[in-house]
Amino acid sequence: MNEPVCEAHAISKRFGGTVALDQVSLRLDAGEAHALVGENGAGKSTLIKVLTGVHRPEDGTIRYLGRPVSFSGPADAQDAGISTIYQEVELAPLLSVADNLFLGRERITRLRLLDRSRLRREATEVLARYGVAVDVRRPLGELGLGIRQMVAIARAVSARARLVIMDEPTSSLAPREVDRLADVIEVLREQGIAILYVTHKLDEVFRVCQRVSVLRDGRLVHTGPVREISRIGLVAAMLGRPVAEVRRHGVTSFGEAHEVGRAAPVLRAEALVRAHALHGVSVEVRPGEVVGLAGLLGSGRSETARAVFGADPLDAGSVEVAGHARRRWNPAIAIRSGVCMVPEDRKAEGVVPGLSVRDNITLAALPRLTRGGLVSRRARDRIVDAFIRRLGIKVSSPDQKVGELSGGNQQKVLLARMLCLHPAVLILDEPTRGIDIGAKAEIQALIDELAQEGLGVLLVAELEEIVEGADTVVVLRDGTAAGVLRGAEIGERRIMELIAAADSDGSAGGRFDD
Amino acid sequence: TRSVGDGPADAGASAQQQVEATSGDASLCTPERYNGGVPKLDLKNVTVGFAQSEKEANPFRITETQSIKDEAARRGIKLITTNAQSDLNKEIADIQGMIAQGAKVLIISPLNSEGLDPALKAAQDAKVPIMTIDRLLTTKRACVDYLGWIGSDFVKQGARAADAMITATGDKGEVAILLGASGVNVTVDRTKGFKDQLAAKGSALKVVAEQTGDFTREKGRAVTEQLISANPGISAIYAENDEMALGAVAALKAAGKKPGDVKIVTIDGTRGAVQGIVDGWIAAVIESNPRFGPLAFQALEDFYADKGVPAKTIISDKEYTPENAKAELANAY
Amino acid sequence: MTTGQAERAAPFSPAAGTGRTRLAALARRHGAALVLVLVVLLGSLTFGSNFTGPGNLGAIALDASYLLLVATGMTFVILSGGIDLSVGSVLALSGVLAAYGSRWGTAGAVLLPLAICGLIGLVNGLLVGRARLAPFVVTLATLLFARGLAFAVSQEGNQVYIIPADLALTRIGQASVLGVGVPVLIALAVFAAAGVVLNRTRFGLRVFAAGNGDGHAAELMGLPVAGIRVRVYVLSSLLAGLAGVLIAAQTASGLPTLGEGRELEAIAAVVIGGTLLTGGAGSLGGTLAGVLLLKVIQNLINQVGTLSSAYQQVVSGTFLVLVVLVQAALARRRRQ
Amino acid sequence: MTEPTVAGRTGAAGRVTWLSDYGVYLALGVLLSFNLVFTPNFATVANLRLQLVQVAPVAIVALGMALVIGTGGIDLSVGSTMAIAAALLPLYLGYGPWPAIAVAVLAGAAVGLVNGGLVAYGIQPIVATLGLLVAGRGMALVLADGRLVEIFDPTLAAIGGGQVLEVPLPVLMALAVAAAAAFVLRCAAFGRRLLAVGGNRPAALLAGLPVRRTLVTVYVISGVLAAMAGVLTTGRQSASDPSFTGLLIELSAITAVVVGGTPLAGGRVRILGTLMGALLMQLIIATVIQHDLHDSTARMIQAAIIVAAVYAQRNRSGT
Ligand SMILES: Nc1ncnc2c1ncn2[C@@H]1O[C@H](COP(=O)(O)OP(=O)(O)OP(=O)(O)O)[C@@H](O)[C@H]1O
Ligand SMILES: Nc1ncnc2c1ncn2[C@@H]1O[C@H](COP(=O)(O)OP(=O)(O)OP(=O)(O)O)[C@@H](O)[C@H]1O
Ligand SMILES: O[C@@H]1[C@H](O)[C@H](O)CO[C@H]1O
Ligand SMILES: [Mg+2]
Ligand SMILES: [Mg+2]
Repeated sequence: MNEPVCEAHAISKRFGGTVALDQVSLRLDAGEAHALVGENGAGKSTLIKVLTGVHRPEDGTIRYLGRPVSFSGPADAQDAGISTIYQEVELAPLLSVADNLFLGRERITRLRLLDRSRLRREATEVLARYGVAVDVRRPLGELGLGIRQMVAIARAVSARARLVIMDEPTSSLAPREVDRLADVIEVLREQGIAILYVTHKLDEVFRVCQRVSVLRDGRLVHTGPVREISRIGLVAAMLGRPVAEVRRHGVTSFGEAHEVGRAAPVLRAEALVRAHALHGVSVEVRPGEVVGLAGLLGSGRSETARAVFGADPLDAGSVEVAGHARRRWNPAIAIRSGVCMVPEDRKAEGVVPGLSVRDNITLAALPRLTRGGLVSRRARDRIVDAFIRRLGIKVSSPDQKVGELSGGNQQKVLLARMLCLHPAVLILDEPTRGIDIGAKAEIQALIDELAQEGLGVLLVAELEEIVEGADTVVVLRDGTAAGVLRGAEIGERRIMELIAAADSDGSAGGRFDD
Repeated sequence: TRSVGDGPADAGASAQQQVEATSGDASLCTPERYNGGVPKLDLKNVTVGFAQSEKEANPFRITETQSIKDEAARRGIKLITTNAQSDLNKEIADIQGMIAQGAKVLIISPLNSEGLDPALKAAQDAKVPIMTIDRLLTTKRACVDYLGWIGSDFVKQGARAADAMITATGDKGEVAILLGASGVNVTVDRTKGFKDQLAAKGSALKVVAEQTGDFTREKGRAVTEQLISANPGISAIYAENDEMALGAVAALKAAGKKPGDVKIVTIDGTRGAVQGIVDGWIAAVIESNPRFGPLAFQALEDFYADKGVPAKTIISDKEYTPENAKAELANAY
Repeated sequence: MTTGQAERAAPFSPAAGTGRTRLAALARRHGAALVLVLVVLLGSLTFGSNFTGPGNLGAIALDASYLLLVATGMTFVILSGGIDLSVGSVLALSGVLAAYGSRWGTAGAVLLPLAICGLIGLVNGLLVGRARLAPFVVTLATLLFARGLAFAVSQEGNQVYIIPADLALTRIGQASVLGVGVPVLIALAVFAAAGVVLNRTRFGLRVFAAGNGDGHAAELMGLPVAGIRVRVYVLSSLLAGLAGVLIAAQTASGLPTLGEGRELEAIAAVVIGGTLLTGGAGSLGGTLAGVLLLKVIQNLINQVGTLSSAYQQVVSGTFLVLVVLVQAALARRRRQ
Repeated sequence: MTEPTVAGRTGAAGRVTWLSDYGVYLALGVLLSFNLVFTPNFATVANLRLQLVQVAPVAIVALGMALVIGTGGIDLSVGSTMAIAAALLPLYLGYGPWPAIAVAVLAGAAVGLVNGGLVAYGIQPIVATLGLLVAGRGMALVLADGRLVEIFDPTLAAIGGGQVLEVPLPVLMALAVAAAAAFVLRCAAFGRRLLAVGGNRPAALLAGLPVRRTLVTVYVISGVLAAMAGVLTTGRQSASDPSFTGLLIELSAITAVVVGGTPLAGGRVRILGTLMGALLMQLIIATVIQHDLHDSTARMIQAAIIVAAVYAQRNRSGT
């Protein structure tokens, strides 16, 4: 191969006491998709930020297109032809989709004025290529997380780049969109563009990438062609454990189906309607049952989960807990009646970054821990210690600020926040999003365990997880229930069929052979 | 409790403004002469506008506005009023607004000696004559930009305060000055008058501090507290209005001083300050009489009656001293 | 694109919005203008030509023109996610400097204040944009500083500088074209130019982008956020400075006490105009409506003539709350 | 982004952290030392007491402001609330001092209720409270007919000027309020809720916390504290002055809070820092007056100190 597009040599980066990167070197060639994997907190995002000038490394050099470079910031890197999708999609939510797509490379007329109509036209065209059909004048923030992620991808890819960096681009995408992305990457490679691809989904590594590098605790522990390493080998490298030990775990850590039996549902939501989002969805959860919500991006899974929890006002529908119909329904009441939710958007709606792990865990339990307005310290510390141990949350102390934890551990804190309420029903919206393979397995095992103990779970997750973990699957399409599958009926193909039933060309199911 | 500034009702006739001197009598202003001629009017048939400049937050302003209103009512003249809340732009807009509303004559109490040009111009264009009171528009011409002016000589007030201070202190000791609001010509004049007079008299009094009290009681108190804490030697305070002086009295009381320990001389003549003389806290008050109503409307009447109005009518301000304070208390406002 | 996708997207397209929500959206966007029209109607019915006469409208326009200049700059600042509390003091400082500089002719009277105000804006911008200090505190400090400097230049207010009446600046400032004051024309011209900059240029779009989130997203999108912030604060100071120069020209003098509380009035106008105080969304058109609304209300309260100034405050404060309350209610309905 | 860029903190991490936590104490120390050396009669008990008495109302208002800012809000109406309280006192003194004070404090609570209600409804705090900044002052003036009223009530005078064990009552009150606030933030569920609402409002909502009630309560506290400050001020100057009581105090209070290290973004509150911030501002004013500097100089010095103090804290507070 000729000269690499970008080459990082012996990069080191520290944050206060923590060494985020330790002598990491990486070569990115033209026309290759290079996977970067590793556990939460391994340093992947940090490496990307060093490459694009967000962070300055303490040590090491970067060569780009044959020359040593030191970008002063993302703008600088972008000008040089490095286009980046940072982790956690965060574009400008109040601006239109079109503006978001072209910010920084706005189309202007000869008078140096914005060419709005051209902007709109091109935006619509670009998005169509990714199968996204939205009115590009709509504010981005009105769209779901998945769509926003697609816009971010389109934005990065449509720039004239020599190197495209993607930090977990698919964390909120449904299989169909992931397929589209794979196609796009293929096209980019043919054009000789280098791609750095960060993901926790190992399937994608093997499907999309040619080479893979593994980071562990800030050090590069493996780099080489994808075809020379097995899935198990990759996991072992990430975890730093012998292959044999890793082999014992399956694809997911869900066990066998649970004893649901004929128990009456603890939670029953009937004909939920919310303008533009839900058109009469019904869900039932029995004690010990894991009910999965399946569907495409924007099909209304999160909307359903939130509606069941009372997070958004309903236009119509009813919620019944343990046989009692509820007239007023909001998160506070839901929690009091034993229905708890861990939201999808961890950062925006989950953690309170400035508060300690202890305070974050006991936030929802405050009313129960309070006597005469004062928090009972003993009861609080007991709960906090118990859950930190039980969920294996990695913290330096319960006083540590949650904002300083890595993504996976933040997620566990949120789980603990709800679990310490001893709920009857737990709603989990993508509980394993952006979480490394080890942590993911722990959370899956935990869900299993809780269900065994009689907890009802409403789970929004990747198809694979739903198939393996759920006892019942409600398949959603455009805000309506397209069907309900139970026990043995549950399978990827069956679910895709239900999803695709209304799609005249049936393209949705395209690539899901197991 | 005692509400401040509601005194004029029981004030005797001698409380009203008296003319001390007039100037510019050679060319008295009449409708023909006023800025190339304005129409003659009967005040009873038109609306008169009054533009107040500052918040009606101290007895001076309360009395001033009330006096205008009372006199208009007494004469059966229709009056509209505005208050600029110490905002120059608002005063301009207020005046222009009143002209637009059909006011045919205006009485204005300018916020400052400068800056009302656009309002004056609007009045000229509409041929609406303006009588000014209190603060003098120093760089404008009488009978051209405005009809005439009635008010006190602020520099002289300051000089009289200096005289009173010399008497009260026996011309020795350290004086602190509580300045009025910054950027207002009243403050400038009263400071200049005071200091110049001390110099002219070769006074031995030493001005050790000059701090703004913004013409308010609260600021006057807070500043005095700091000043006497830093300079226990201060033996006299010149307050440029009564509100600040009363604030200073409160500060002295709180610091455990006795009446007369620190000599206070102040300007305005509010009831509270004159009472302060009676109580021994204040040494002297130079009056600044705000009862402009009778003289202002008389001037308008004279104007339209072709008797003419002098460019400047300076009123004679009284002086309250321990000797006359008790007797004059009813005349204070 | 396949039909399937088109179908799927359909429920989310605005075309699917009900008539009611579209009306609400419209009302929020043009809420201030709507209320303005109502208030003006009410005013002309109640007060007739006293209100609608050219003299009165001209007075409102003149008074509004200074606020419009300040509020235009404030709109940029707020859109970018900031706030500028220093404008009232900067306006006063500018007036003082204009009068001071008038000894060197019109050029001095215009350039000196604008240069100093631009510098203050630059300091604001650098502290907010580069040092990342909270705009509220930074501009609170410059509020104090500019006022202090204004007093220092005018020797604690002892010296009021006068602008000679024969100076071109004074003549222009006090002139009017077809009955419309020159300051009004200048304010409108600046406003129109600002409109083009905000809505039709790259810079304008990026101002919006900088105000989304805490500006971090915009930074990662490769936008020079710090630079945008700096420019926005410089613009705001310059426009406040221009207002100061025009007031000085109008009043032929520079007073250090001018413009106290103007910053809050400008902020109120911007917010009434529908711009989000948190940044990222809003419009200059709304700001114009907001400015006019405030000034018209003030004028109407004056028309009542006998209302004491205390009641004026009660009415305008209550009105401010009512307007934002109505807007919030409309926005709420739209979100559902 | 997930993690904020924290450039520059790497090298001198320790030093910078120290500065950001103790910047206000440092500034205070410097200013105190200056005064001890260069200001005649500064180091006297009487002078110290004076500074504390003068700062007490600002401190009390600032403590309420700190709690409001902790929720990510701001309360511009505190000065007008003080004025309303001041205006009400003489109207109800006929029923005795305590009923009058109760009315004044209730009025403060009412103002807070309106502010809190508007904010809980979703109106941006600056605008919501700006409305009452304007209207509240007007109401106070209407109530008092625009006039200053002298008050000769011994109870009020004692509240404003009395002492317990040589410590002035206003100072004791400020300290009591500070202690209560610190305790609530540390130990009470309400304190956690407040910080959660400020740190991440949607998260607090989804955790089932009564977000609206928390907001309303915080603004009511701020209103009540402002009213108390109004009562103190009125008592101390033996006059109810609705025109000037509390004028512009919102700016001093916000400055004290921010200089004291509480980020405007919410989610964290520093009580001691707020007290120190208020004291710092007070000391600046005292220094300027006692050295007979010009008012204009005072403003410029204040500006410089504010910027320096927040600059020192910039990494930590994330403002
Ligand atoms: N701005 C920062 N300040 C302090 N520590 C940081 C900062 N950014 C990253 N870190 C730390 O550096 C380490 C590497 O973090 P990084 O975000 O690169 O991990 P990652 O591999 O992207 O993890 P994930 O899969 O969860 O996204 C972590 O320990 C993290 O806590
Ligand atoms: N193709 C699309 N076109 C327009 N809007 C979409 C589309 N897909 C999703 N949305 C937006 O997503 C919202 C509903 O998505 P919701 O979050 O419930 O979906 P989901 O199934 O949880 O998907 P995800 O969370 O992965 O985005 C809608 O309100 C809509 O704004
Ligand atoms: O003369 C008056 C009074 O002294 C008042 O106290 C302030 O304004 C001045 O014009
Ligand atoms: Mg990462
Ligand atoms: Mg979802």
